[in-house]
Amino acid sequence: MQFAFNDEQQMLRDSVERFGEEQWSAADRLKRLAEGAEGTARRWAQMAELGWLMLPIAESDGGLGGGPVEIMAIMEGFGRHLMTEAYVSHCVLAPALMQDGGAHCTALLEQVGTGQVRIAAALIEDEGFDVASIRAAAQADGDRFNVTGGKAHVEDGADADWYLVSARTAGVSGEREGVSLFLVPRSADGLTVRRFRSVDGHRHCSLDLVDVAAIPVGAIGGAADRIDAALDRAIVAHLAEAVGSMEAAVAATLDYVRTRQQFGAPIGSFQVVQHKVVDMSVACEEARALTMVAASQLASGGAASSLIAAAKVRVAQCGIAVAQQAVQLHGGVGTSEELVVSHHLRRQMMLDLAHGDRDHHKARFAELTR
Amino acid sequence: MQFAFNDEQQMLRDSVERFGEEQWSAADRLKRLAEGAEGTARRWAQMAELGWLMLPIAESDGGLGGGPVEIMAIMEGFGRHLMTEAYVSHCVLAPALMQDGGAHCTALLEQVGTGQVRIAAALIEDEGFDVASIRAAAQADGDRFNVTGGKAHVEDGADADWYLVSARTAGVSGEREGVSLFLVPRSADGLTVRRFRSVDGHRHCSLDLVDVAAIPVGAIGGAADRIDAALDRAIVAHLAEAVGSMEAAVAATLDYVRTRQQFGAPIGSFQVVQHKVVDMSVACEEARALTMVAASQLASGGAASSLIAAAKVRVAQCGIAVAQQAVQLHGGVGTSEELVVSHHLRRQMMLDLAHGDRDHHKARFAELTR
Amino acid sequence: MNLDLAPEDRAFQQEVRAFFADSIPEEWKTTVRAGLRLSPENLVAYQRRLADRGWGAPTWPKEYGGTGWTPQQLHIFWSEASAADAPAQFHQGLELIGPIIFTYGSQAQKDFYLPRIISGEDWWCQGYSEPGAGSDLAALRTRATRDGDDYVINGHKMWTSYAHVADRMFVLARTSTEGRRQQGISLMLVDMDTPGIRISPIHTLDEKHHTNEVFLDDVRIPAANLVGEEGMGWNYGKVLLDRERMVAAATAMFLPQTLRAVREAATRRRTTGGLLIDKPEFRAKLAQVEIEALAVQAMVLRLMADAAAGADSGPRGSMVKLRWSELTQQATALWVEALGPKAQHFAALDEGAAPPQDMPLALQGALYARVTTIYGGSSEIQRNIIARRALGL
Amino acid sequence: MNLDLAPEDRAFQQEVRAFFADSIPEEWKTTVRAGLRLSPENLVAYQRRLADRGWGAPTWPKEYGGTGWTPQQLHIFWSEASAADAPAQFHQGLELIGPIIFTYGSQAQKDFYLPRIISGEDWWCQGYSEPGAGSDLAALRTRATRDGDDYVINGHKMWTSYAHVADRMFVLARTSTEGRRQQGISLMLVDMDTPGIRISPIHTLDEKHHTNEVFLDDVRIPAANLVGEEGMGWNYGKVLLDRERMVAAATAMFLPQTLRAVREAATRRRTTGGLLIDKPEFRAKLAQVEIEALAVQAMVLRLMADAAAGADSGPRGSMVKLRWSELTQQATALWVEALGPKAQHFAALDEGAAPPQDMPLALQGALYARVTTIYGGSSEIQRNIIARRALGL
Repeated sequence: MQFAFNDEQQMLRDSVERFGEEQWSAADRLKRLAEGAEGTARRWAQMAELGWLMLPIAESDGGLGGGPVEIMAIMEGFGRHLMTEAYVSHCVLAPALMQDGGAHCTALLEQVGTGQVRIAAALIEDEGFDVASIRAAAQADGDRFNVTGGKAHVEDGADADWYLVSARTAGVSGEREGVSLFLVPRSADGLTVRRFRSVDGHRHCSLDLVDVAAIPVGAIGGAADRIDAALDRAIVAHLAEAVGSMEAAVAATLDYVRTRQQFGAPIGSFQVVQHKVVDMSVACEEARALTMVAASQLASGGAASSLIAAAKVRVAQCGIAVAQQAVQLHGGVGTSEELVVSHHLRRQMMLDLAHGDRDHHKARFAELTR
Repeated sequence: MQFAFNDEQQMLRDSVERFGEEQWSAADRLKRLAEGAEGTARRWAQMAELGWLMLPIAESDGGLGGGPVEIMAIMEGFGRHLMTEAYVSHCVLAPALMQDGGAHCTALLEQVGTGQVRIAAALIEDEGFDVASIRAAAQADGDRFNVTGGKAHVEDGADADWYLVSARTAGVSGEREGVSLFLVPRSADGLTVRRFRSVDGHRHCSLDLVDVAAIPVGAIGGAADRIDAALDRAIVAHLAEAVGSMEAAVAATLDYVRTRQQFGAPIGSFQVVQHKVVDMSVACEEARALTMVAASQLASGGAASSLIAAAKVRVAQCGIAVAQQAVQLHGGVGTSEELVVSHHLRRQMMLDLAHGDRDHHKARFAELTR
Repeated sequence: MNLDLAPEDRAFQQEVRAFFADSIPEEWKTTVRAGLRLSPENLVAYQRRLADRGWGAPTWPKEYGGTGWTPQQLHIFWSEASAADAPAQFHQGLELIGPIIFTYGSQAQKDFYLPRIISGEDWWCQGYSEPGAGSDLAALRTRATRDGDDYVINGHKMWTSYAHVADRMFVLARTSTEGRRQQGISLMLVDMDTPGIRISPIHTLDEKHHTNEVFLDDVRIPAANLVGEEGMGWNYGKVLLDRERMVAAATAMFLPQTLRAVREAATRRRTTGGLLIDKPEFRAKLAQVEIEALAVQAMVLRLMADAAAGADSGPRGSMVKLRWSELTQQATALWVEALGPKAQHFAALDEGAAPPQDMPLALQGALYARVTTIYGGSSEIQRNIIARRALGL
Repeated sequence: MNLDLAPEDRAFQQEVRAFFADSIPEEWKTTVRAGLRLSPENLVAYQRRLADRGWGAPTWPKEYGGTGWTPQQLHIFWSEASAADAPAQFHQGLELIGPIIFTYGSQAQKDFYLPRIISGEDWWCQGYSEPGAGSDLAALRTRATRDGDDYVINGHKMWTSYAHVADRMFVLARTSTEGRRQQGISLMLVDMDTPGIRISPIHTLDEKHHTNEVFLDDVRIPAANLVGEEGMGWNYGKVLLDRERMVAAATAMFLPQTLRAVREAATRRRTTGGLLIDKPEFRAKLAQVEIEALAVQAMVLRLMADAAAGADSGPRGSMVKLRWSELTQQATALWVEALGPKAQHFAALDEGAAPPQDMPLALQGALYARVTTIYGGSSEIQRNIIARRALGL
């Protein structure tokens, strides 16, 4: 029973930490955000050089086969420094969805690992977060498929080169049978991409597909389990990001309450402030312990989906509460763009929404533990 | 717009206050509780002499026609002094259910007003708090009725002389149509009374009825609205009791934190303790304001049931939170029988359950505001 | 205890309802419901409209151009405004400096400034807070030095809301460094076009420009712009304490606007098992916030009844502030939740695209709501005040 | 990071599971799930059973008759105990005085007392708290005066759990009034049948007799019953700080027992729309507590891993105490809620009648749970400790 990172994981962690300090210092944050897609592209190339991009890709797909714990070591740093690069979407979720998906997938994943190609998962429609609640339809035409439908939200999809689109080859919305997965290039005929940014600096999109030629990934009709399993991996990576962000928000708050004077004393000398910081650090500990257990069990193949759903719920609750309290204890200045705490809050709010919010996963937990 | 009691209401309030101080001083509480039914009977006779028992009975039924605000003036005192006499059940709920119910009702209500007879409402079955969720069946036999079924809980029913039993003359559980109301004497053939006490010193019962001859009250089949309206009156009276109890618990806590020393200072000098007491007093203010609005609107006939449901939910939440915090701030001694705070906690917990708990009324509020 | 409306109040209610029936353009409503301020132009237009009707200053006495309404009438007015999705009036002139001027100002100040506040001609901003002196105003450092018939002001103000659109600013400045820290502070009226004023926006998490830093560098104003006596500025602020309960009350009365927006969003939102509004878990959450909002409305009613009876409301203004600010945070968070995955689409990246219906206002409202437990005395400060004043702890 | 069990641990797990498979009588289970203690007779029977198996002192080193288990093994043992609805062992001898005796006691004390704790022969109670000295032990007033080969103790102890069934009590008493308030306090072992001891029950809100006042009136004990050195008693208590995290961990691991009881009660409870367990609002509430309980289990796992690695766990013991005590309150409250209107039937008033199935234990558990955020360092004190030690505030 061992909670510490091993040496290799620690090295990864340190490497991300250095990168974060150099590239995403709190002082430069607004400049980084203003750079938009260009800055991302530059840093993405650097990440490729560091080997991070191919780390989560399975060895059978030409990657390094890094597991949830290695990804955790990376994502904590993303969280601490609020790095907006879409590592989870492109390097964790897409490769997990495409794992052992055939020659076409392997070829694409090689380009993912080198940073030449970014792939985003288009799974969500108007009805919400459940993977089976989709109506987009894929019509077989010989061994080709044409997909028609709408995807309401594609996480980190604004600058993707390919989309992994879930669509029905059978059944109706709500049924797990008949969900299939397809690859669609951004340039495909019949595909409309509407791009949006969120309050945390991430860049998403929605899709409209009209008879878009699509390449199937994995077995036709049986993708629901594959998608859920891949989402579990993405979710655990996001949990690690949330934990890193929470811990950074607590550290910033501790610094602030130790130095900020009010009524002639540092505000950290007021018992009410102290207890609020205590509750923040208890929340961090809850989130960290749950995330570690989830990552570790996922790594050894023994993680129940209910555990991951539980961790998703609780880490989101803790993360949002911690970030809200960090802003509150900073007072007015906590709401300013200049200080990093409000950025942590916005990221925590958006992390909650990514791949299903608290309520969705709470209901899922209740269902899975029925 | 006037929140204060008028002179007559203030006199009532003062009268109950004196009674409470004499009969239910905190120091004598355990002795009073140990007296059980005998003590209750003695105090009940005193209350009759004071005219309280006939106050809520409609003038058309020979009573004084006191309204929700007068009852509030009384019940706050019951709450402050944690008087266990079942005033709400016998003097508010039963008369409201029986109002204009015919000569038999008027005759019985006269005895209720003089304290000779106590009547309890047997409305609740295994399926919970909804007035229409009943299966007990009343069979017409000429113009007589025989009732068969079970009542899971009769509030303050242990020592009642008569029961007001809801039973179906038509329809199935869940339907409002077909619910009727009957009077059954305690001595009726076929009636089994199982008596229980609750943790707050109240004495309840459950009923089993097998072919019990019963006297109809009000229109056959249409009692659901009558019951809901009567319950609204009982609930508002209980809210006033809860408010009185909360305020007493806060006052006791304030006294305690001002005097109790720890680490060389009164614990009320610690900011965390101060803020907790503040939150208790905010909760009192919420509960008081809501209860006053509910009572006042009920008095002028304009209270929406949704408002009363809302007040029931919120007052219960506030009341339980206040009493729990009162115990917590008293520390170990707060959990002892000797101090009154834990009695407030138990009463608040039981008041929540009386006539439907928080969740029941929250769902009801959602339904009524749909 | 009697909360029924008197017949004359019922008539007044009808009058107000009729006014609001066609006074609020549809395009304002989502902003209003999000608890966000309308654009300055729209707010001024609204103020003019009220002023034309004679209702420009609902809380002021008649002699200064106010309505002279009773608390009961104010409650009716705000209820109807809330129900009509009308915005709150901009309070810095009406509730902050206006009352100080009509209580402590010179006749000339009254004659000049008060009508311009009511008409919407002047937009005021508040120069109180400074870096290091937010809740703790006694730590104020801005200095005003008498120089002949003028004062010369130097200093640095923070969190000056709407300084960028304001015509005038009321400033607390130190005119003496002797005595206790609260003494030697004076209140002055400053035209925003006076040379030496520089405004720098403070960007906030909601991406809406509403507040600023203001640098005062040898800003020279006539000595006649001093309000009341020199060195007494700290005391004049106290007249506002009593008004703050009214501001808290009025603000709390607008909570139902946000809850209506949540209901509408949840009624639009399709989910796997049907509409979100029909899901028992969501209904329970919405009911909880609605119920707490009802409790706050009841608290407001009691506060207004106190005011009507001339009774001391004790700490109940602070309690209302505490509770509505928490609830506005919960309500806007629930609104964002009701939007679902689309709440991640804050702004379109391309021409021609547009974010979904309620966005970004719902999210902006949720982010802005975080400041409501900080400004005007943070929740921690409010609890300190209640502990001290009401509980004697 | 690796939380998988090693093969030898898997074998141990099987062994423990087999032991518990038939060790827990059905009639104990509802009491256990309510977080309430079994009757002393039953607890002693359970302790004997464990002792017979060689598992009487799971947390003690082998040399004192303990199991010498690793933290990993302890975690397995408690997990299995929890899953089997086994009770927690009575901790006053095993976790409080036992470790002090084997750390600071004389050889004679070790030889005599330790085996009797393990076998269940001796039941210990703790004489620390006094009126006015609960969390603040330095305010202690009980005096012990040396008289020849004896000490004579006079004082008044409060909250002495199970003094009414205990054979022995460990007492903190002042042997000197010089120096700082923490100094001059000594730790003594007292037989409960010594003349001069009077026990008076403290009745508590849960109507279960578990705690007492103990009056010591010229209680004469041999000087050999002093533990360690005179005046050092305050320091010996500190050895327990480290063990407290283990007590917190073990207690937290029993939370799932209560949650199972809630599930069962909700599965039995019929409501208008079907079984309570199927109602989405209830499921959401139960899921919330279950999810938080999972988080606490993860915190416990990390605490045990710290212990295994010999790492400093910082304030994590306090954090676990904070969280499980809150959760046990929530879980028992939910249990009461699941009982519905029948939760008002605490006790039958007549012969032959009986309250419903889970009653009164569920309600008693809910009431008893209120004290879990008070005893062993209240939640407020825990937060003070974390603020000071871990956050340096």
